[in-house]
Amino acid sequence: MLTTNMDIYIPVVALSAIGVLMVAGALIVGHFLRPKNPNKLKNQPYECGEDPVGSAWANFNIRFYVVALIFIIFDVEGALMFPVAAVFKKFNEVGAGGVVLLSILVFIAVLVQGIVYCWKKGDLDWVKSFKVPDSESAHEVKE
Amino acid sequence: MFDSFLFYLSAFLTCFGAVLVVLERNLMHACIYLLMSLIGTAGLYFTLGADFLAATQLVVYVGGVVILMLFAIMLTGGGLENKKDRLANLLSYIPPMGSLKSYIWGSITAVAFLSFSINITTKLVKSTEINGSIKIGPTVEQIGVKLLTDHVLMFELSSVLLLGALIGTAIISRPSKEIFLERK
Amino acid sequence: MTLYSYLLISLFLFSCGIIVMISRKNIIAMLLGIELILNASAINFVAYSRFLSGNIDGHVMSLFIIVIAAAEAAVGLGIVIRFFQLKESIHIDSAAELKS
Amino acid sequence: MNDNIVSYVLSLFDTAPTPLLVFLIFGVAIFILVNVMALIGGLGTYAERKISADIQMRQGPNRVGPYGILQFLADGVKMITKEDIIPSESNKFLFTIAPILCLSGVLATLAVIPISSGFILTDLNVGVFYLLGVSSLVGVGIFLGGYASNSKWSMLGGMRGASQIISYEVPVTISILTIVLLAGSLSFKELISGQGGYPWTWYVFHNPFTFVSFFIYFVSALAETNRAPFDLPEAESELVSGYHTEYSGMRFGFFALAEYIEVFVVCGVAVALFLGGYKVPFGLGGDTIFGQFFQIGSFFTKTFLLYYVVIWVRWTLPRLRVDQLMSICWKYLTPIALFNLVGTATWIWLFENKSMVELLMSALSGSGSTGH
Repeated sequence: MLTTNMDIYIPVVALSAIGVLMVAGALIVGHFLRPKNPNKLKNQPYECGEDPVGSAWANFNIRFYVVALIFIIFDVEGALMFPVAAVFKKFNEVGAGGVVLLSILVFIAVLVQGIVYCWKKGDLDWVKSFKVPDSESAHEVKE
Repeated sequence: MFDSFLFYLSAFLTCFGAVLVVLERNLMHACIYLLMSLIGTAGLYFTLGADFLAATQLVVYVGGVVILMLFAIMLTGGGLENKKDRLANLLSYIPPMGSLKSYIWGSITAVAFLSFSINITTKLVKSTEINGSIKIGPTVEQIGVKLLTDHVLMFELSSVLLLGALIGTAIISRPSKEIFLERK
Repeated sequence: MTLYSYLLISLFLFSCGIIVMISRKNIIAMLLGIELILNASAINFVAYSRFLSGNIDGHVMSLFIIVIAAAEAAVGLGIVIRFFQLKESIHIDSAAELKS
Repeated sequence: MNDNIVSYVLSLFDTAPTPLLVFLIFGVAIFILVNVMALIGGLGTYAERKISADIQMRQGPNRVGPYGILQFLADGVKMITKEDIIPSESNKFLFTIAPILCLSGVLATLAVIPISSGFILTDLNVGVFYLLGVSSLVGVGIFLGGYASNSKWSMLGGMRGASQIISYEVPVTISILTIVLLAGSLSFKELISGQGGYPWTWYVFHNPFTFVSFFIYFVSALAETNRAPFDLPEAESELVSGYHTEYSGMRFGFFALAEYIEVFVVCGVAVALFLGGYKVPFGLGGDTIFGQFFQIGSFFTKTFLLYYVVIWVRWTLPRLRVDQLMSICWKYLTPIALFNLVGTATWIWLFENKSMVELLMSALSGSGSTGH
């Protein structure tokens, strides 16, 4: 019922453009309405009243990276599972459900090993403590 | 009308983003331009009728790879490059390859090779291109059927690949006590 | 909007990726270049599938390219982070230990 | 195939589409939808304050307009006339682009939300998957908002926000996969057409696994929208205000607007996937224009009920710790969701896609007939 097949993407493009234009428009309109008298103290980053010490762009805990890593593997797993899940019902109707179920099971079982491994090795724990060998064995070091 | 608009918009986003990735020196900004280029690529997939691939591009790249890169840039010092590498003029992007003569010979060879290969491709395209409007079939179902019949081995093996990537990287990037103590 | 225009875009993306890989000394920047190159190849697969063959195999190949690109990014960035912990730098020249 | 608002309106008037007409109808529909969403975002803040006041036995906003209902307009005026502060240490480009990414990502998801059988902007073949992809832009926006400010509070909030959003996307994806298995399609209309108007024909009561799946989806979606009890990125008792500490005026307003619209979108998706979507009992009104109003009413009633639950949860439960947050996601929700996925596939294979109620009915009628 549309002129071309691509017309179904008009709302997608239009709504994303509205997202950009709304921010730009509000900032431009606000430019004429709001006061503008910056000073040095006002433009400091907020640190509860103290003078900020150093930059915040320092190195961070590597835990965040490990989480992102496990996520991306499961994200890709989802991307591969979606088309298979969409045709599972049709395969089931023609009597091939068992085979498809088996291949889904194998696929998930292989990936579950990964998460089990990370779980066992403690990569999923947020705060991981480990013993310091020999001399300082009395205290545990926390990251 | 809208289909050509979508094509030109996505092509512009893709190419402009790629150019900015080349020119930008701040890695964080380069990552955002890469995001722009990836979204443009998703738009190109939409114009090609590959809606599932476009959505996959959005899910895997925008949601996954770009965030991973942002994390990595931040963990390795915020992408502030050395002063040594911050080259101001465009000329210095040309890789050094000897004297002027080699540049001349190189460009002549490149032009000859490109025109030759483009000539062949255009002939091929003209002879076999399918005419008519793009058919947007439910590509999801077709891809699903392909994944379960012709490419089932690759489907299963990709899970093994992902498992390998997960375990390998978990081992590599696990915070180890040696480095931690050394820093202390 | 013929096959030719898609191939041009793909060529452009590919060359941008190559330039990034050659001209940057930062390892993460080189990984950005690799992403561009993989994207260019994925566009090629889909474009050929749409214009030349008409079947869906090219889409499946592009899907696997995306999967491999994600795995590559994960492993590559993991190595980069560990490298940064050891060397306090992600400059490619600081990884020249195997050079005599 | 690909029914959307344009084909519905054109079929009402029985005219052929022209490019101008298509653009016009899309334009009007998008205009209405965006305005309604802005209104929902504004009233969301009002509802939140009023309901929290009710829970804590206070009055809540009651000065502007009757029962204080115009409070959000006053807030908007205040925000737009407030001074726009960009910290001198910050990265200006990223600072500007972060709210744009958040708002664009959330607004683009609205294109596939099925409000009624006629009022759906576009019914993509990959609807749910597209929604997952576009909404992940919000994570990038929050991370950049935290990073660009160059303030320690913002940085911590941005890191927490990004890692929380990406972690909880895994259970959300897998819970959606269970419904995709049942419906055999990714487009929202197909997903809804497998359900009926009565509660026992909804997918949430289809089998025990989808019942669990619904709760996993809902909890994870709460975490994905950074709502309490998962509002660690903006936890005011530990991080001042999280990733938008340095944002003032309208820039902060867009983060808040994006959050409230995202809550609505998430509730709408939960309704469409699990709770029968826009289907009405007895098929009231049919395909006529009155039927559309019944369907819109049905969709909005269920969505606002869930919205109420979201606010209720926020003011009832205490906040989690960050290690609890991660262990809930990776050690409980994800394994259970994976188990649900396999369980649903097995259920479809064993019982040929029959729901619990259908099985019960056939068992009852079967035993009844043999008994006599």
